[in-house]
Amino acid sequence: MEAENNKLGYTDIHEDVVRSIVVTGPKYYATLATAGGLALVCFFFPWFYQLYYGIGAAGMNHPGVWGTYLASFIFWIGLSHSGTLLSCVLHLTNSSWRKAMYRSAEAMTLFSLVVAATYVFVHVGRPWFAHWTFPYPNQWELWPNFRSPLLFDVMAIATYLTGSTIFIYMGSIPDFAAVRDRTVGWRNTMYSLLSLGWRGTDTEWHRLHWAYTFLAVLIIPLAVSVHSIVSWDFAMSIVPGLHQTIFAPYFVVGAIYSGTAGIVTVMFVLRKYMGFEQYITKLHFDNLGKLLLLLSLLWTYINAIELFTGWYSGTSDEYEQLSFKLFGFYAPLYWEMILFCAVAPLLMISKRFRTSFVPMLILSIAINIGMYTERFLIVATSLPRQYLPDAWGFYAPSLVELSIMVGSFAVFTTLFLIFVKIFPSVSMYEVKETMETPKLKPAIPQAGSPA
Amino acid sequence: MTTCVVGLFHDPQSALAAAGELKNAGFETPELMSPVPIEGVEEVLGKKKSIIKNFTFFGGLIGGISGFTLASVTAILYPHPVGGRPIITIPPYLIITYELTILFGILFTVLGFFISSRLPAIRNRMYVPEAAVDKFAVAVTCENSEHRSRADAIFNGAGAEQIRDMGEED
Amino acid sequence: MSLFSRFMDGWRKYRKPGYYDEFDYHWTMTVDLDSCTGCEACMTACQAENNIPLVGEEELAKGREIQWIRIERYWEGEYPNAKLNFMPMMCQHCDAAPCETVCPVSATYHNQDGLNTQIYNRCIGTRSCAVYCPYEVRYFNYYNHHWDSPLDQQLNPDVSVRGKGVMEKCTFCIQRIRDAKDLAKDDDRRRVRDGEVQPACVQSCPTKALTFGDRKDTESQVYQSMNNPRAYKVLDELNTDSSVVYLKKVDA
Amino acid sequence: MPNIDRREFLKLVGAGGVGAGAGFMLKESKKDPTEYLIPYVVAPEDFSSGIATWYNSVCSMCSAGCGISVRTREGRAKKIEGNPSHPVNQGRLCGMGQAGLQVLYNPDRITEPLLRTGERGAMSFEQITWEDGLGQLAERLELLRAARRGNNVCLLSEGTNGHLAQLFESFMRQLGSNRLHHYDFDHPHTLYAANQGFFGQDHLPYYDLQNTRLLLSFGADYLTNWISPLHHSLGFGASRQRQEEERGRFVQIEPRMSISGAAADEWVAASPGTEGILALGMANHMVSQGVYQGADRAAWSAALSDYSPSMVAEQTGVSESTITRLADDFAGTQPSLAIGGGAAANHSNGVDMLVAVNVLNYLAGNVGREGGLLFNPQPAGTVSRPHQASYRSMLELAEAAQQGEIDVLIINGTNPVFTLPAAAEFREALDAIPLVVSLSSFFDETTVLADLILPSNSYLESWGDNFPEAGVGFRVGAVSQPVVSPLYNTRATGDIILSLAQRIGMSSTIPWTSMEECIKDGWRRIYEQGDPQTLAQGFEEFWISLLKAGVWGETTTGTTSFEPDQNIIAGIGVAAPEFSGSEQDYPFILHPYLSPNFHDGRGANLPWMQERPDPMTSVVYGSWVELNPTTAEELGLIEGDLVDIESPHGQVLAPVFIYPAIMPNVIAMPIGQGHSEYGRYAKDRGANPLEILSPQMEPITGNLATSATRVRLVATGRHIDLVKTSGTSRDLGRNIVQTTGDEGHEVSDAGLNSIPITELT
Repeated sequence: MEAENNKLGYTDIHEDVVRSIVVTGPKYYATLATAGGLALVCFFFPWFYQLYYGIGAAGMNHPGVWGTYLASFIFWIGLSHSGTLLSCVLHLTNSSWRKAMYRSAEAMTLFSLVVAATYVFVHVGRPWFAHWTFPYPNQWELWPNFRSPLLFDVMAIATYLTGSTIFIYMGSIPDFAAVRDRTVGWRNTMYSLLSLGWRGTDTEWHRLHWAYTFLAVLIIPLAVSVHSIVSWDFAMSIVPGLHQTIFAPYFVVGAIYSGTAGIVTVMFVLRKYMGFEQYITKLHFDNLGKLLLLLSLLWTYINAIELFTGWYSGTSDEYEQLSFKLFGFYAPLYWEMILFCAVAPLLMISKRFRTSFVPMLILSIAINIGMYTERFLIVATSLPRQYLPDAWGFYAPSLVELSIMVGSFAVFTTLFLIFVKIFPSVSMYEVKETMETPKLKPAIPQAGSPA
Repeated sequence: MTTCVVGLFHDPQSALAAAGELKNAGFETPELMSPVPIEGVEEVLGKKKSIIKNFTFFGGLIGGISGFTLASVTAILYPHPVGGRPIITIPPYLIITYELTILFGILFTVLGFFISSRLPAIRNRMYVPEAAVDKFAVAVTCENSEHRSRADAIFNGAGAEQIRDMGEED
Repeated sequence: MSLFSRFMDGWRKYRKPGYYDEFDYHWTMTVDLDSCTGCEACMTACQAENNIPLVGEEELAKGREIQWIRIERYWEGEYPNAKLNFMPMMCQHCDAAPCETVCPVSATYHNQDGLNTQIYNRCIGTRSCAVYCPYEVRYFNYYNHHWDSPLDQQLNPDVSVRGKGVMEKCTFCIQRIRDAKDLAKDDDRRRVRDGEVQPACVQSCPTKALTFGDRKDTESQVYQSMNNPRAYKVLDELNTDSSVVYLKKVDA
Repeated sequence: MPNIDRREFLKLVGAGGVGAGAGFMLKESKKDPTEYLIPYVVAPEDFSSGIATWYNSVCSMCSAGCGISVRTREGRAKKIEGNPSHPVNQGRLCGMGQAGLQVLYNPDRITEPLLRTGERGAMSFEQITWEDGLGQLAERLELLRAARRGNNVCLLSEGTNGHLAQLFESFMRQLGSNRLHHYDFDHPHTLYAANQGFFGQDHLPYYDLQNTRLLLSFGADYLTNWISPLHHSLGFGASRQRQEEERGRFVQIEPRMSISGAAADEWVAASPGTEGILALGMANHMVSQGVYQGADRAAWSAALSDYSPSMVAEQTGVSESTITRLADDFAGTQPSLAIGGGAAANHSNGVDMLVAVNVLNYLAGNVGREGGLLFNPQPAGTVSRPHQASYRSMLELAEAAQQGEIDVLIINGTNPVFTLPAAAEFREALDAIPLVVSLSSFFDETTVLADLILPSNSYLESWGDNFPEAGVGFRVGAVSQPVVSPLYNTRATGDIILSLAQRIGMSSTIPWTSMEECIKDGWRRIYEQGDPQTLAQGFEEFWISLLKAGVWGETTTGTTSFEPDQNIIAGIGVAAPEFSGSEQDYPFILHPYLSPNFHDGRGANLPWMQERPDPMTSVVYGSWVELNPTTAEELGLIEGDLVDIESPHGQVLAPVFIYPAIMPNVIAMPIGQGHSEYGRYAKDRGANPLEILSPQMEPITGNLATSATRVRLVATGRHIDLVKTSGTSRDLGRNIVQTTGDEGHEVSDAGLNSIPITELT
């Protein structure tokens, strides 16, 4: 990478990034329009219908009271997981290859979180009262129930959202400042505000470095806690198949797994369509590939554990639940998941695979499909089949649900597209850092320095 | 009358050198402006200590305490017997504590950053746009023309590409 | 009452578990599986008393039935030795209720009668209580229900009609318990007499398989019957500590 | 009653309402009740808003005649509950009884008198006034009466009882017609005949389930629809909850497990129609074993000689050991009781079979003793049974209609077009009748064919009384009173008849102007025959207290002695059942049974009943055909496969339900669904097995042998998902419904001392 970057000077980077923000082609607008339209049609319209009709618009029933909404919620939370987390870890370990990609990775975190948070409102029966989950003084003298895993969720996600927003913002202040000087009109105003009058003095750099480091230190445990807590929504219930201690690590690993895969996808897109070929390189894909491989192995291992738990439990309900998962109606989905998330990733053992872009893209998408399936299975196979066989039911998503699921991706894309036009999607100053600093000029002989 | 002189350099090393000389020459500590953090600033211009970590620490502390208090006090003042659990249920409350610790930690860190680096800046201050792209600027204030000429000398000596007079330093 | 004394009071009352024993009543129901014939009179009684909506065939096909009390049926053996066992299943009003702990807004909690209550107005419809309930006795309003006029004239004015997005479940006919308590107050009695209050299902049961009363009153019929050696609790291994006690079916 | 205090209190609250309130109801009946939604400024005494008023009345959802007390608020009925002081149901009430509210509030009720304008059955009616409607009918009747052709008028009513039945009688007598029929599909003709024949009693004895220690039920689903299900349930419960050593034992003998079968301790499947033979087999065993020591023992053994257990076992498919064991138990356990009914009694040999059951009771010495069967005294009021129309008499009626001997047919409540098999061609018969008048308040299959519809009140809006048959061993009567003012422009059946009578000028013999008067008058007569201390209080007091309590009883018991005479003994014997259709073409025997939810179909328009899962299968909103698992396997059918059930007399379409407890050569279908009319909830749902029954009769009573039809199954290849509320009806070894042995209860393992919560947190 050094080699490649040598060809470039600071200015080139500057130009590239600023161009990526200021210069906007019709292709971009077309994509934005499509994504936005899709979001409107597939996400918001069905949602509004559901608000009017009631959750009945979705396919949930008794006892399958949770459905794809929750699955998608977990999926998005998961997707949000490696962006910031990865960026923090790499920042602390001070590995330079992070620098070209972390900004967009963090953006991914942010927007997946936003989508996930939206899903909370989509999921609950009376979203117009959702604010009751926040602890604020009120004349009913009613407070939320702090024992509830769902409340942990609210807390964790709120914190995580704040944290990662701040993190990505702090990281971009210098770049805002840089862009500020190159823009005019409303952009200039906006960036002037965003850059908070950053000048790049040594003091500022120093403070920023420390603040940034502390944030990173704080956010790593936060990220881990967030998905553990999400897993407790399930694990703290006594539903056969969900009531398992392995769930927290299971979810965290799964989250980072899908998140990393997500990053690969986003990297590919940025590289291809934002013209960052020089900055996002084979190296990134190689490293991410290694990480993915590791995660997939971990994930597989935990899955195996889960199987054994059911198998050895000896209780009818655990066993029933397991066998339904493996051989019941949704079995094809289960095996699809195993194929995508446990078997296919083994390809990444070969460096040739890791460093070839298109295959990595396909694999990363496959992994995320598999991970979505996993979340869906968690909800759809266990809840409808609990302790009392007479009460057993069956859950299948309705059209509204599916459409909202598809729509959520459009929402994500839209947000991301807007992001790349506002944030410098590659961190200029850090890329500059990675480059060799300008050469020393031949020194001019001095006529004695004054004492 | 005090003016502010800025020397623009092509590379960090010479900028640092210039800054060092200025410092030695008895100027008050000059200010560097650069597109990237410069390694070795501290060796030249002396250690900087940051108060941010204190912010972070106390923020976290406050957050933790308030988190646990929030959970338990509201629970006791407005009791809702739930699942036969004791009114202060430690394990779940610890999670709230944990989350709020981190939340406050983050917020206070940001606060600390702003305060210690005097951002956001309301007054508009001396600024060199090139420094945001690829130049390294050293700014120093001079009480009088004599100082001024010495500064110029040092800048030139260090190989400044350009010496700029920023006028009144406020 | 000053904030501080309120604080101390709450702390004293609820510091340790087991404070349910201090509550005024501990309503309990026993179900004699040996006498239950599965006639489902209780179901209709419950529907009539508690304004349980008519769901309609399509929604039933989707599995969205609402039956605060339902009859579960379990076949045993094969022809010619097949047997069918019925089990009435309603909210067990668990003392260690999983559903209560999970509600983020405390829309369900234990009241001073030892009942597991559901506050419709507070419910935001996360449906997590239904997930956490191992007895599957919580039912969700997936949409606004409708009564073909004039069927709506039958609605019981003492019971609220639930709107969309709200969870509902058996209340042990709390409205009747309230009436009985008021009545007791009017008669300057401190407590409700045994048998003075009966939920609709208990009252209608043709074989008197259901008994209802206050567990704290050791004279009460329900106390006797819950100490019957046949007594057991469904899914007791989950330690929900439910307030509904079943009497084993006698396999003669 | 445990909850008597509450009751008394509420009755007192209601007391004011009862006397004056009832009058008030009638006074207000012309107005629209919705006016009274908001509380009055000066409220009528029973309208204290927020406080419930309770009226005691009688349930008429089925013929059992349970007492009900109805809770009303602001003049609207809110809930029906059992009347605690009524000896038949003692404060309990079955689901259908409680669903009576939906008869009152049914959206599909007929709200106005209607006159047919278009084709018959084309559902084209115009609204008319009562004056008009009654006028037209009265005119017609008067002409016929004048022309001495009163006999061309036929009144076909549901089984009514008490003074309404009496009113019908005298009205028809005045018209000079002997064509008064009460038609109920489920009326146990054979049971009456058997008791008449064996005991010489023209009304049913009281079957003392509560005190019996062994009950042998030959096909009688006594917990759901046999005679007085509520009372039997009470008995069942009481006997179950007795101390262990005397806990009653229940044995059910039927080809398809009914609710009673599920509740029983033992379920024995005897091949359909051979229950009587089984009974005689047991009788034979008892006599030959010398259990019976009566003087006429020789005669008995002679009569029963050809029912050796071995032969019976071979005929019934019940193992010989079982037969002898049951016989020994029956003789050994005292008191024991044998009852028969349901499908078993609806075979070509129904009466003989029931006689055989009586024989068992007699031989075991259960006749006339507690825990056995007790003879009832003569009921205080009238019971309509003398006029109960069997299938044969319905055929005769149809025949007469075809001959043009019927000019006017007045139908009240009953729905023969639905409950009679297509083979009876009753619908066609109706076409031959110039004027068909229906007093029904629903568009059932019969009413849509009517020319004139004079909608009658629901039973919650009208006066009436009831003398439950078989009652409780002593005289019981109950008065039903209006609990709400009529919702619509309808009138009580009695009032309709009365105003007809007036118009025709029968006031000499039928003096009353309202049903209330008529009832009150009738009760005055009962009161006057009453015992002295009731006479002591004046009639008004008696009447008020009667209205308050809703029920009246007199502890006069019937005879206890009984001796069968020789030729009865000699005549005992049960022929093999006859089935229509050859076994080759029609391999299965169709076993139609009364649905617990819809009874004979009358409940199908009640949404509560439609939504209530069928107790045995949990199916809602539909009907099905039950197959034994092995049978289904042979035919390659799974649950939900649509099959045609074909009999020699037609076919119906129904989805398959795999039913673990039914004989392999029997298929069962619930009666009650498959309405082509009868309101939005019932219309076009499921199938009606009655359509395809063969018109086979029990020779003595002319009762339709509903269980004597052979059918075959033809798979259509189509499949639907049965709508049911049960997921998996097996407990997968989770020990959810726990059972304990008969021999003393070991202390339950689950116990009530679960881990204290302290250890949880």
